[in-house]
Amino acid sequence: MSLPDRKTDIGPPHYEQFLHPVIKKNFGKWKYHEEINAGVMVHVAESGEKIYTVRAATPRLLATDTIREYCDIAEKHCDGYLRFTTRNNVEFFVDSESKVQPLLDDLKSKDYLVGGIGARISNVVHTQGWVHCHSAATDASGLVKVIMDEFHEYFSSKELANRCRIAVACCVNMCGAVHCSDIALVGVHKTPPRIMHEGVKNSCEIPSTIASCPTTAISPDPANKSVKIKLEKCMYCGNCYSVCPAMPIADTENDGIAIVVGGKVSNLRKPPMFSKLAVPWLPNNPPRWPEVVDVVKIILKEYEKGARKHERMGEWIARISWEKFFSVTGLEFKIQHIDDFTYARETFRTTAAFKWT
Amino acid sequence: MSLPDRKTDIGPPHYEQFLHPVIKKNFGKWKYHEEINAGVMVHVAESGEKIYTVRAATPRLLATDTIREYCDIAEKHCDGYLRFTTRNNVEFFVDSESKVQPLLDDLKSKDYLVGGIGARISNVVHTQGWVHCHSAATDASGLVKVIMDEFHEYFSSKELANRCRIAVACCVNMCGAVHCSDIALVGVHKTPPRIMHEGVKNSCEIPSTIASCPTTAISPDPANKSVKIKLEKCMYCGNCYSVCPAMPIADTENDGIAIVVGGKVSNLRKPPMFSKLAVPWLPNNPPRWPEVVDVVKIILKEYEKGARKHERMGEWIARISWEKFFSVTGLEFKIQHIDDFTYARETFRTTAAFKWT
Amino acid sequence: MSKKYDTPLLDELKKGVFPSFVVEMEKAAARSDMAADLLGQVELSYKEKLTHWKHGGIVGVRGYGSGVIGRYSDIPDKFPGVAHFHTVRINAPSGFYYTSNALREIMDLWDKYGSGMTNMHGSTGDMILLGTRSENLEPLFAEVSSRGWDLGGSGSAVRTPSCCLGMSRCEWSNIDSQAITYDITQHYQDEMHRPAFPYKFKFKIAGCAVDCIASIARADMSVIGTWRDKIRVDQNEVKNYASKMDIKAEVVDLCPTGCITYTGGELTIDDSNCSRCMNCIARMTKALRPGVEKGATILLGSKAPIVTGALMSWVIVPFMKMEPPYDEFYELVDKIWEWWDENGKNRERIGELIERLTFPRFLKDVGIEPHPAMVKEPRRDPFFFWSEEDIKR
Amino acid sequence: MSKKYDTPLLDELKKGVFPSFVVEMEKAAARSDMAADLLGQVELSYKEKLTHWKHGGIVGVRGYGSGVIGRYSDIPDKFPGVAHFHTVRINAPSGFYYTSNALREIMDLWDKYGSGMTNMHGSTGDMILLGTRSENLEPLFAEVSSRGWDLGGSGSAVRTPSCCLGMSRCEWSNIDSQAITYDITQHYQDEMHRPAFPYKFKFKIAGCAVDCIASIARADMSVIGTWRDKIRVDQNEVKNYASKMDIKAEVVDLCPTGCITYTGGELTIDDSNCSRCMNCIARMTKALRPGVEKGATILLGSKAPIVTGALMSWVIVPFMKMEPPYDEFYELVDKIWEWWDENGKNRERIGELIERLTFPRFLKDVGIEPHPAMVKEPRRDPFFFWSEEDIKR
Ligand code: SRM
Ligand code: SRM
Ligand code: SRM
Ligand code: SRM
Ligand code: SF4
Ligand code: SF4
Ligand code: SF4
Ligand code: SF4
Ligand code: SF4
Ligand code: SF4
Ligand code: SF4
Ligand code: SF4
Repeated sequence: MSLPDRKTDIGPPHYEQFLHPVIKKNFGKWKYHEEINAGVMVHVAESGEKIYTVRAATPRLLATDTIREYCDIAEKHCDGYLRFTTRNNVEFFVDSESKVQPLLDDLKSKDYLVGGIGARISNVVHTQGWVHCHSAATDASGLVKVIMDEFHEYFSSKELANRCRIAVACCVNMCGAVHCSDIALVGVHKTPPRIMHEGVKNSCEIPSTIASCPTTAISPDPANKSVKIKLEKCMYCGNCYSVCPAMPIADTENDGIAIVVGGKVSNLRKPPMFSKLAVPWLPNNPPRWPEVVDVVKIILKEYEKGARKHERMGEWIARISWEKFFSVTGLEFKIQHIDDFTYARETFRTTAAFKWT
Repeated sequence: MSLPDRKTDIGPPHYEQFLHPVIKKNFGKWKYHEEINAGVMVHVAESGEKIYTVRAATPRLLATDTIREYCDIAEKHCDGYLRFTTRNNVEFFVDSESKVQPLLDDLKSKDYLVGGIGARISNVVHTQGWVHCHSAATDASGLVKVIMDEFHEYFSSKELANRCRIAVACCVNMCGAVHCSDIALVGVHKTPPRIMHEGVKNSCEIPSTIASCPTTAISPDPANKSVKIKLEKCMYCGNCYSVCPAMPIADTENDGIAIVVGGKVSNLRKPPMFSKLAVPWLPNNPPRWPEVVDVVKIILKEYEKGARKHERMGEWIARISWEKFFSVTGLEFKIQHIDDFTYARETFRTTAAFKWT
Repeated sequence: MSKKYDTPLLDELKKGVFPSFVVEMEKAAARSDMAADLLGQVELSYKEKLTHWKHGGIVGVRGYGSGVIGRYSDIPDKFPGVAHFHTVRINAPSGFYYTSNALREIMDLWDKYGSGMTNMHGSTGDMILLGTRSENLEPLFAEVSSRGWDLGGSGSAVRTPSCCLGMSRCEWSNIDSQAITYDITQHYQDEMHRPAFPYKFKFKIAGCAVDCIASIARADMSVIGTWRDKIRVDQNEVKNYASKMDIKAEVVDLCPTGCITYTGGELTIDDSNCSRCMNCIARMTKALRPGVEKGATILLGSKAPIVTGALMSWVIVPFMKMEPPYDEFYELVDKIWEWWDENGKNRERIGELIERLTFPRFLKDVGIEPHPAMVKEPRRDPFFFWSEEDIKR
Repeated sequence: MSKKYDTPLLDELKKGVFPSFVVEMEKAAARSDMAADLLGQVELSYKEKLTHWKHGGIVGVRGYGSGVIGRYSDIPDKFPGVAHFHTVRINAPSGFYYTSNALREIMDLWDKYGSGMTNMHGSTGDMILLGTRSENLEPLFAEVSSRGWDLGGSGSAVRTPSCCLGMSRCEWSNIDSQAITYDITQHYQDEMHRPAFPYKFKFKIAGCAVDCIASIARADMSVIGTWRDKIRVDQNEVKNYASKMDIKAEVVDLCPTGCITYTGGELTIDDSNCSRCMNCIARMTKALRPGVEKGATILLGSKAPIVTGALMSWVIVPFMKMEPPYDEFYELVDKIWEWWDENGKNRERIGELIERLTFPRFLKDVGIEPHPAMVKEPRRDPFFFWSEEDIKR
């Protein structure tokens, strides 16, 4: 079984070869689009040609067989063309209205969750978690699953004031746009790394380990040819562990989930916003993280109830104020909510005008 | 000529003894007020009693004889009662409308500038300058005089969209609310301090001199038993000079005036705002600082033209955007406008939504 | 008295409509050699574009570490009248009210012992007597203090507290800013006159969120009056305003929280969403009045930009009743000072210290419960600290 | 194939409406022992609430320093199938478009050489092939590359650029985000595959300010399409919308710059005050379209919160034409990298470096003129630096 000749630095295949003929023909010449329902939209070109997009959820973590199944569907309905979205949904294209229903029927028969278009909850941007990362304080795929099981109707039918972008990151490295999401879950540690002196000595570069700590909590421990940590300075970021694996930080009882809310990246109306802390810690309670689901439910319900049309989570909160956010959701305001980091000063309330709660 | 016995820690006289009888009687029971014109307003108590206030400008730097003159006026018209405002105007009180005109006539005959009430330019909060401070990069009283000569009509008659609070500080110590004023002039240095090694050796405490520098530009110079300055780190704040007088920073050609705009302290509508840099440097050109007056004129004219009713300078700029502020005023946007200080990051434009200019 | 020096540059500043400080200096110069030499030296500064003052040494009155700012000319040979030119800070009465008698008394003493120049008032709120010699300080102090006046603060001490005129002539004042200011001043005489702090500490008291004393920008502790209940609305007066102004544009649309509705000639406020910014009240003072459950918001930390950038005060106590004997208030202040004293570096203001050691740490150490009113928004980056009791072992 | 391990906890995640990743793992486990052991190890993690992966060593394919993330189980004896479990990042085509043939080809290879698990796609935009052994990397690479595919970036290198679907299916795209992404990827193959930077560098390209690729939050360089001229208005379509929506509430009142007026059925935009936020266009896509003088705004610096807090990208070039051969763009990038290379510390992202050395310094060194679009507001504290040429000697 001889291998073909390897090639290097050729880059990805050119995207053009993968474009549906209608898309290729009308490239750059689209005129408008219409959302037909949660799972179907049509884009109309200046030429009058149309492309119908049908979107379905994926768990992102996909077996090859599932992708083959997508291929089957694409071949059956779409001349073999398909794509994935930036939020890990799969999209199928048909070029006439009459082809939409058969495609939908087929997807339905296979229990696909069709939706995610428009002012809804779309798929959850997320990360590796216990499925693949050494740094994970929680699992990502599991959290996505329980959240979306709870809110699937907001994917497939129910509308909100605007899109509600949910993201999950399994540690504070935040491999996703967690820091600018409407609602995001972040795996966090609550205890400092444990120092395995033998390991540090043998496998870590001490100066870069020390340098990795943003709070200068780490200093040399010459006696052990290792390092020590000033406990009260450690903010459990895990940065040292990324540099030195002999400083494991995962902790079965104390790792947990922080919830941040109100971020966005789009520039519509208000500029992009960072997510802000809503809940500093909830227990890591697999397989279905009921405490986390409950809190997300509360936040989403209040958003649904309170937001005006087109208001994103962060715009709604900005309008009602953070103090009201805490009072309507009933979430407790804790010392952890008060910033003590790089730009803390800018978050202090430098006005006598605030609301009573 | 024997001296009376000194008393200590008695504090100031109790204010009550200085209150006009109508004010004393209706203390805490005022119902509303009306602005009659730029220099006269009336406060009406729940009892129906009224107090008319007539306000006049002072240069703040007052000779005892001038204060005696205020006393004469107060005695003639106001039973001897008078006060000063938080912006250094003088106020006279009369308890019936009929007493207002004679008071005004008297003030007019003595060339008093009556006004400062309401949506106008009131007196300029300012500092010592060359009249009394060792730290001054410019004079304060002179700048106040030339600015107010130019804008006196906005004190005594013309209305603006809202109050326009002007302030002057003769150095970056900013002994006034310069950092939160609609328009403020600040004396600034442009060159590092000069080190007088003899003086440093003899009269300065070297560790505290070194510690005084916010940018860690100062380090020991053991050879001279003095200090040295890393020039490219010095931001000419003069803080070292406040601690060590042998490091004079004043420079006749390079000291100048920075103009900051858009600050406020009131909580109405928008929270209090810091002033932001409009012009980093204009020449120190006494006695009448024409370059400074011209720029303030331009800024004020654009504010007058552009602001909506009740908009303060900062609210107007926030609405039109800073990029438009620079384009309507024609002021040059320079590298100095871009923050490089403690909270710089928060001023960067983290959005693709801005206006073309 | 004829002019001692030619002052062609300063003469330019006698022209124009606004009252001239040069005229003031000349008036004083007519009585005082010190003032005459001041004119001369300031003219030179105008010519050279340079100050001619030296950093002051330690001067003052016996038993006090503050109240006097030492100042010396750097060219005393040329201008001997200003060889010494110290300023004396006289603690002004709350609200800057005077009677002519009281003022005349001080002015007479000042002509006797000083240059005859004053500032009414300094930016902190003192009556500033500008320019005297070291040997005059004691007699001057004996004379003014025996007449019921005292010095204000300077140095690393409590600085002269000051306030807006409050209840004396303003219908919006929620607290008696003058009474509070007077009480604080008396309560902290020792802390004011004998500097023992890491750095200066300023109090400013405003009757409402209009903040006519700029407390939020220039007081280490800003006390701002407010109310807990509802804005009082007089619908009849609303009707009167309707004929004079555009209520929708000037009141409803400018309400930052959007909590005002105006329909059918009735103005309704959803007080639970009002932030008490004062705009509507300022626009319709006959129709709208602050509520009746009054108190103050306490804010901490503002200062000028040196060294790490200007700070505005921020909320540390959302609501405190401010009634004599102000026990709760003084307890709070004392706890804060204790913490500052323990932790502050030399020349570190309280706001800077909190920034350095963090706001959460301040709250914990001083024993204040966290409250959402303390922040504009919660923190963004999830790097927060936990205490031992938060950890499962 | 029957189940290799009991997975009671994971089984709970097969319930519910949303497609289940556990089902996916089981599907793969039916073909692959690696996937079967993955299921087992993940079940254990669910039980212990602990990850069982070790920090990866350096693994990869010959001549490349990136594209593969090394991963090893910390309990390989228990789960030998995941003793090695490296991921391979395949550079996805711009816009994530595929044909079934292309996908099948990759899937077949992946079943041959790997676990049969994938991520479609990773957060950076790669096709992630999840889990293979070191010895399989070379053959897999030979097979995929010979079929026209290549690896993406990892480590301190250019990371796989990605983009929104842009002109392919969106009427708002001002730039050909896919063409640009493809060009950048080809242009920087070497920088992508052979890490030589202080740290990672990401590009993301969005066709307009809607930013459907979240470029402003997670790309060291964000390229966002825009226009310089006027929004094109079709008044007839405006009339059609009038019957379907509340134009005042949804368009006029939500315009952040207040530059839209709607009177007499006509919608007028004062384009000189428009910030191109895209809201009005999104609301009335048939009636309003971006202008025709198109290009992009270039922003720099966003990243996740480690170490000094999350950054969003900020404007460094307000407007740049983005047309092949993109010379101006590449020149800019090269100058920025040179500066980063000279000044950056190890593991310091470009945004952090600029913050450390200051934005003005960056602009000066790289030779970019200051522009008000670069800041939300000018600086507040007047502590700015001057150069020798600004000083009078
Ligand atoms: C397909 C996709 C681009 C791609 O290359 O894959 C896409 C496609 C479109 N987006 Fe998007 N957006 C896509 C990710 C995003 C993202 C990025 C993200 O979520 O990580 C954002 C930014 C979210 C944020 O701010 O946090 C995004 C914010 C929007 C918005 C702005 C919403 C707002 O008001 O803030 C619009 C405008 C609108 O329709 O109101 C929009 C509108 C659109 C339109 C209508 C554009 C058009 O004219 O075709 C497209 C179809 C609508 C839809 O999906 O509802 N799209 N859209 C992405 C679909 C993701 C998914 O599966 O759900
Ligand atoms: C007399 C004085 C208090 C004192 O204790 O001395 C005072 C008195 C009043 N102020 Fe003030 N303010 C006084 C300094 C201030 C200051 C502080 C300062 O300028 O340093 C401010 C904050 C300015 C800022 O935000 O930078 C101030 C911002 C206001 C405002 C809010 C304006 C705004 O919309 O931002 C009002 C409300 C209004 O009338 O619209 C106000 C309203 C008033 C009222 C109408 C309150 C009342 O019901 O009596 C008083 C008379 C109006 C007037 O003077 O126009 N006063 N006022 C001060 C007069 C200074 C002067 O000589 O001009
Ligand atoms: C007289 C006065 C200015 C005026 O013309 O009114 C003044 C004058 C001086 N101030 Fe001030 N400050 C005066 C109010 C202020 C204010 C405003 C306020 O108090 O409301 C501020 C800003 C608020 C603040 O406290 O931050 C102010 C911030 C400073 C600073 C910067 C302090 C800081 O922490 O940022 C210094 C520098 C220092 O302390 O070394 C300073 C230092 C000085 C010194 C003592 C200069 C020095 O280092 O020796 C000045 C003496 C001048 C002289 O020759 O008499 N002065 N100073 C004000 C006091 C008069 C009074 O008692 O009523
Ligand atoms: C696979 C992926 C998550 C995913 O599930 O999709 C991922 C996985 C890892 N990221 Fe990431 N990052 C991934 C996208 C991101 C993103 C999002 C993006 O690129 O748009 C971010 C935030 C944006 C940014 O770059 O800041 C991100 C910020 C980080 C960081 C923090 C870097 C920083 O400067 O703040 C680390 C820590 C580090 O570099 O040591 C990190 C480190 C890692 C490492 C390599 C952990 C490590 O230190 O060894 C993870 C390997 C996991 C694994 O077992 O495979 N990853 N990482 C994403 C890459 C897939 C792809 O190529 O398509
Ligand atoms: S967020 Fe953390 S744990 Fe999750 S994939 Fe990224 S680095 Fe790994
Ligand atoms: S976890 Fe973060 S803060 Fe704690 S020691 Fe490690 S690097 Fe420092
Ligand atoms: S601002 Fe500076 S120069 Fe002016 S009085 Fe204050 S310390 Fe002196
Ligand atoms: S002027 Fe300021 S920055 Fe310069 S050396 Fe002195 S203290 Fe440092
Ligand atoms: S701060 Fe409030 S109470 Fe005090 S004078 Fe101003 S408006 Fe009146
Ligand atoms: S005080 Fe301010 S927030 Fe409250 S109702 Fe009036 S305008 Fe609105
Ligand atoms: S970013 Fe703009 S151009 Fe790209 S898909 Fe989204 S809306 Fe269309
Ligand atoms: S793009 Fe945004 S700013 Fe421009 S007109 Fe439309 S809504 Fe207004």
